[in-house]
Amino acid sequence: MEILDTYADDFSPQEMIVVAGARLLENNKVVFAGTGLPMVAITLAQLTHAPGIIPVFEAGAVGPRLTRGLPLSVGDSRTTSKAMYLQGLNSAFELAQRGFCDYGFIGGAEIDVYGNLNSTMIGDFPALYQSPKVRLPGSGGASDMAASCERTIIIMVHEKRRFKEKLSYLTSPGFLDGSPGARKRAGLVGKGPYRVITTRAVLGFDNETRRMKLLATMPGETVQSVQENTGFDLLVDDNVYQFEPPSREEIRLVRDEIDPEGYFIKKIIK
Amino acid sequence: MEILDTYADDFSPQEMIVVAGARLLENNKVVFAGTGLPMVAITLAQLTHAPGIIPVFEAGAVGPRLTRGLPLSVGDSRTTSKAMYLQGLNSAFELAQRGFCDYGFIGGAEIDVYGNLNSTMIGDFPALYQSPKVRLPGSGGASDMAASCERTIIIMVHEKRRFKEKLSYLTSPGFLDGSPGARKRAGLVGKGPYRVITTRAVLGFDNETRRMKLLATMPGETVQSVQENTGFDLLVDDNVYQFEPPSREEIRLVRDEIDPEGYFIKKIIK
Amino acid sequence: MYWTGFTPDEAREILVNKDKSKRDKRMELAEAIDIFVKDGYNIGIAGFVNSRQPVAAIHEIIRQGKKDLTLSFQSAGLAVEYLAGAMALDPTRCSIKRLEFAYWAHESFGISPLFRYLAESGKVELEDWSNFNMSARFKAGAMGIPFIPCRSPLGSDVMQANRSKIMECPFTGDPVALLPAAHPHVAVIHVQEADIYGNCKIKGPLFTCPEIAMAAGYTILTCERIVDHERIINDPNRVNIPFFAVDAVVEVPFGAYPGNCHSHYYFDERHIKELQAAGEAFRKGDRKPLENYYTHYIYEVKNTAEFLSKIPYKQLQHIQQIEIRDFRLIHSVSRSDNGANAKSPAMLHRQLSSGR
Amino acid sequence: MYWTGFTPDEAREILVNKDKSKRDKRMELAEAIDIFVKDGYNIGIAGFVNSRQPVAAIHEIIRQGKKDLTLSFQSAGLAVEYLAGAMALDPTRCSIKRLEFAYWAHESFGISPLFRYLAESGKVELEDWSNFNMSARFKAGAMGIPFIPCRSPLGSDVMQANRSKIMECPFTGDPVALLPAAHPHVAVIHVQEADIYGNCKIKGPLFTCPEIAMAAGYTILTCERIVDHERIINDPNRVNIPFFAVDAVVEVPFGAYPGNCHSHYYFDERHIKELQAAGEAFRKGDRKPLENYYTHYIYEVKNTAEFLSKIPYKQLQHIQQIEIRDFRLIHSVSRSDNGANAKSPAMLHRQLSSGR
Repeated sequence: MEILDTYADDFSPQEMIVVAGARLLENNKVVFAGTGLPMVAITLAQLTHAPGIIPVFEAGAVGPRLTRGLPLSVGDSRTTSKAMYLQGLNSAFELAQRGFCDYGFIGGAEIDVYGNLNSTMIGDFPALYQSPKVRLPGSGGASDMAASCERTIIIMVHEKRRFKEKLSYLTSPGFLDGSPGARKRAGLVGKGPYRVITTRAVLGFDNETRRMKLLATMPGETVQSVQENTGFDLLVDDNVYQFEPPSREEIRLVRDEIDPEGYFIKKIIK
Repeated sequence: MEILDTYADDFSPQEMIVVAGARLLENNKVVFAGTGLPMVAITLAQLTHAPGIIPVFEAGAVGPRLTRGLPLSVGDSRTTSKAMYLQGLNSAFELAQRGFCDYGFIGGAEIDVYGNLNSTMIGDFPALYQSPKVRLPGSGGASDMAASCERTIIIMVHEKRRFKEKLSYLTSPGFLDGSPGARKRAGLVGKGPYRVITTRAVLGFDNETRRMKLLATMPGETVQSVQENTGFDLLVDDNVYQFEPPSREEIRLVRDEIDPEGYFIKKIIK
Repeated sequence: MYWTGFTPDEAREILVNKDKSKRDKRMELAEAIDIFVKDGYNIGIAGFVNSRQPVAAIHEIIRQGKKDLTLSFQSAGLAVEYLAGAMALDPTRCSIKRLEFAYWAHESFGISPLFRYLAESGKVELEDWSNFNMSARFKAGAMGIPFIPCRSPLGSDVMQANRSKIMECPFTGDPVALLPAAHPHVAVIHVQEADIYGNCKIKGPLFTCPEIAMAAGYTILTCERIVDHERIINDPNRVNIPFFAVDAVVEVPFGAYPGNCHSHYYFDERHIKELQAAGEAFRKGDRKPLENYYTHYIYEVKNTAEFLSKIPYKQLQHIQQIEIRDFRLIHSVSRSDNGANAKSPAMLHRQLSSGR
Repeated sequence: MYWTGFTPDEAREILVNKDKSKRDKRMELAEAIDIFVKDGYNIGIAGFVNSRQPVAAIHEIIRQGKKDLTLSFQSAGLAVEYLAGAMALDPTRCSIKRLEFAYWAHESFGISPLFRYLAESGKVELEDWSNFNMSARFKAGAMGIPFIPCRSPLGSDVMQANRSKIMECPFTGDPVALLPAAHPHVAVIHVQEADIYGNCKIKGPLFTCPEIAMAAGYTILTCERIVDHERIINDPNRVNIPFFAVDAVVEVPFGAYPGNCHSHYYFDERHIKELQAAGEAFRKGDRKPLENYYTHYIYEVKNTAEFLSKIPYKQLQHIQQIEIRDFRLIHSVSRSDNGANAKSPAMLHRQLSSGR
């Protein structure tokens, strides 16, 4: 079916993430979107195969179509264009807590083998919580999405120092310690992390052990290169495959229409 | 200061209640109003000495002026005229629970010496709760106002069978068992009942014992006649006095302007 | 603890598995009731006393003869009165099993004779709450939390008559009441305007309608009129219930008649009194007027339009006029309507020393 | 348990004793800050990241040199960045003691260099929460309940870093997190429109502004413009904060500048980057740019009008135009904007088998 000149000649790892994120989104699902790349991916999905996606932004907007341009914040004016419901943060998170949100689309600075995320601090917790080595911006709404959306899709820069055996701090719960029923026992609902989309791979989680599993490698990557850049042992799916590169149209939409200023997607200097 | 022809020649006990209720209301206070006579009294107060009263109706309206006519329900369209805030029941009761409501203006079928009210059932509780002798409409918002408004003003028909030593059922808390700090111990806030306005008297509560105390007798009543129509012993204030009868203007406003159809104030057949 | 609607986990699962897409949800009222209202269900009844109650939907529930219903509401009048009358006349045809509620009467129109009949004869299970309690229970359901703290019903006998619990607040040490969330199986709600997807705009007091819609497993929305989607989302801050909390959208003009629907019509006093009188006669032993009422207005008609065609047109016009033209103005208020600065007769201005 | 703002009982007492009348509350910003913001106060900071943050009010707090402040917010950018810069330059002049918060950065504009500086050097007490946690804490405060149940931060380390507690739900048996109410001593909020009494209308996302206003002991409301009371109550369903929850009303056009204020102006990227760069230089050891920034834009000006007069008019006009004229439309979306029925290139329509 596919013809070679469908694919873009050049694209950045960030662009690949956004394209992969968009493709993972099913049409007509409710997607609670964190700031940055998730907003770009949702917009791309709305423009391609999933026009019926219903975005929820934590600041309050439900179901907008981003006709006013890409928001620079999940709370800015552009999130409200054609919104169908527009209250505030409590309302948005309550929708998720009630069960209205199929996917939460989040990121973090560190991730572990069970899909738990850290976006709070690097350093010794709790000993040095009050003067961390590196202080990150904090949870924002990510831990709320992780706790209450039915599934989460996680976007990460794939570096060894970010894929860690042990997080400095667990901000957003994934499968916790990976034991059976760990989420339910902690009082969480939802099925937990669904996919991790990175600059090198698409990963899922093993049904039995809830450990991270390599499903596909990004163009230019191999199973080995992905493992080498991961700080814990990856399971590898029996049917691991090369992820389909971005199409010319996908890249055009991202560069020309969605983020022409390069707020979230850095331009490639040719 | 007063001249005799200020007073109305004839008025009903209900009209007397409404006039007394209106006079008790201070200007610029927030008054959470139950259905019926309290709505008439608030409107009369707005028309006379207290134009700045801020009514709160449990269905959601805050601060209306009843320019569209007397509401027949605390939730009907007429409660919204010139309202300044208009949400729903949760919002109204939360305002009270937070501390925004100076007075709650409520009624009941039975009252005891500590100002507790029954508007649920007559009969043996809890034994016959599921098939009471007389089933009343239920709490509505009265118990909420009693629990959360800073003070309550209670309106009652003054009959011996309604002023009882022991209620069939405690719907709306007053001073509970009258012991020091009983409200606080139960988790309630607010200072509790302030006045009971009846067809025969205006009553308050003793600061020490929290028992009901006769403050004033309505025109035509005496201390003795009030006590005879009360099912428990009343304290009597040292300065007990005759309540000032309704003025012609007060009666005119009630009859001609506020409730000309006699929804809440039955007409006197001359 | 027992749950009388969906449990919190069930209520979530229903949403998780539901098609939440933005799609045309218009259907006939009979179809919506048939699909979403089952015998034994817990029904969340929206509106407040006799205002914006889902009367048309209730008439259809009666025609379809739903049984063993649990009714959850804060304060209701007409909607529950109609169900009570149907049960009073023939409990094998339509019946209420249980009430979770705060108030059942008609305010200025008087008490409910049929509620007294059912309750005093022990024909329905009662669970008393307050208006805030029931509203907060729906709110907890809408928020996706299993319970919500509340001050009422502390100190009252209501605590013995229902499932609320007292705990010591771990932060203040004071007692606080916990109310379990309410997740009715289905909510029936009447509003003024909705689009074909279910996004809706409520005028006047919201009552507890948004919370009931979000808490329930399924929501049937009747509306005075279906309007363009663009009109509804013109001011998204004014959308009170979002489309994905709605399962059926039914256009039913006069859907709250003979009750009040803000901006559309006021109460039809005459008709409400007719129903009241029939109920009172029943309680006193004469079932004929109530039978006649039900035959004539409910069982012999196919739908709301046929019901309305039995009401004199002048009566419908009258209640629209009262609502829209505001003709019963209180003149003194209107004249002096300057808020806190209103002038009133000097004599009445003086501080009345008595009664203070 | 310790309370960092008012306790629930204190918060209630303040309201009980407050003059809640409908009266003209207009005042100058300097006066409002002087009356209602005290050293050592817990300040509820409204807005969200860089949108509708109360920037003008914060500039005035800096000019008045308030110290030992606790800042409570869900996600903030500019408002807290300005306070951090003032403290970084001279902690004896203006200082933050403690943060109760979920996120401090600038989203697309990057991280906060001054937050990193303060946090990594241990100069402020940190209490981490999530956005929902902080919003729900304000909501509990607004509702008059001492705590609120919430699913997050269950399972996370956030529970070790803050005052939330876990309890077993007495109705379901499952664990549930309890968050203590937040009652800041004072809330600072910027909105689009208010009347002289404080009734206000928010356009766009409400963030957590209504809850913060109702939870706080005192509320300072700045607005783009004061409008007629009649205009505000024209649609009372659209009033987001009622007058009696507001203590001061201050008209401050561009009161959220250089942030975004829905319907009025978009971000001023250029100015935000100027502040950012100065902060980053400070973190790396060069305090000069930040000193210059504060001297020029905050300390040398008397009020917001003087601050704005230092911004090129074209820049202000530009951000109004972006906001009002929507000129950065995404054309494909606009073209195909038929909701679920939008057509998109057939090639992309096919189900992509990869990645599923």
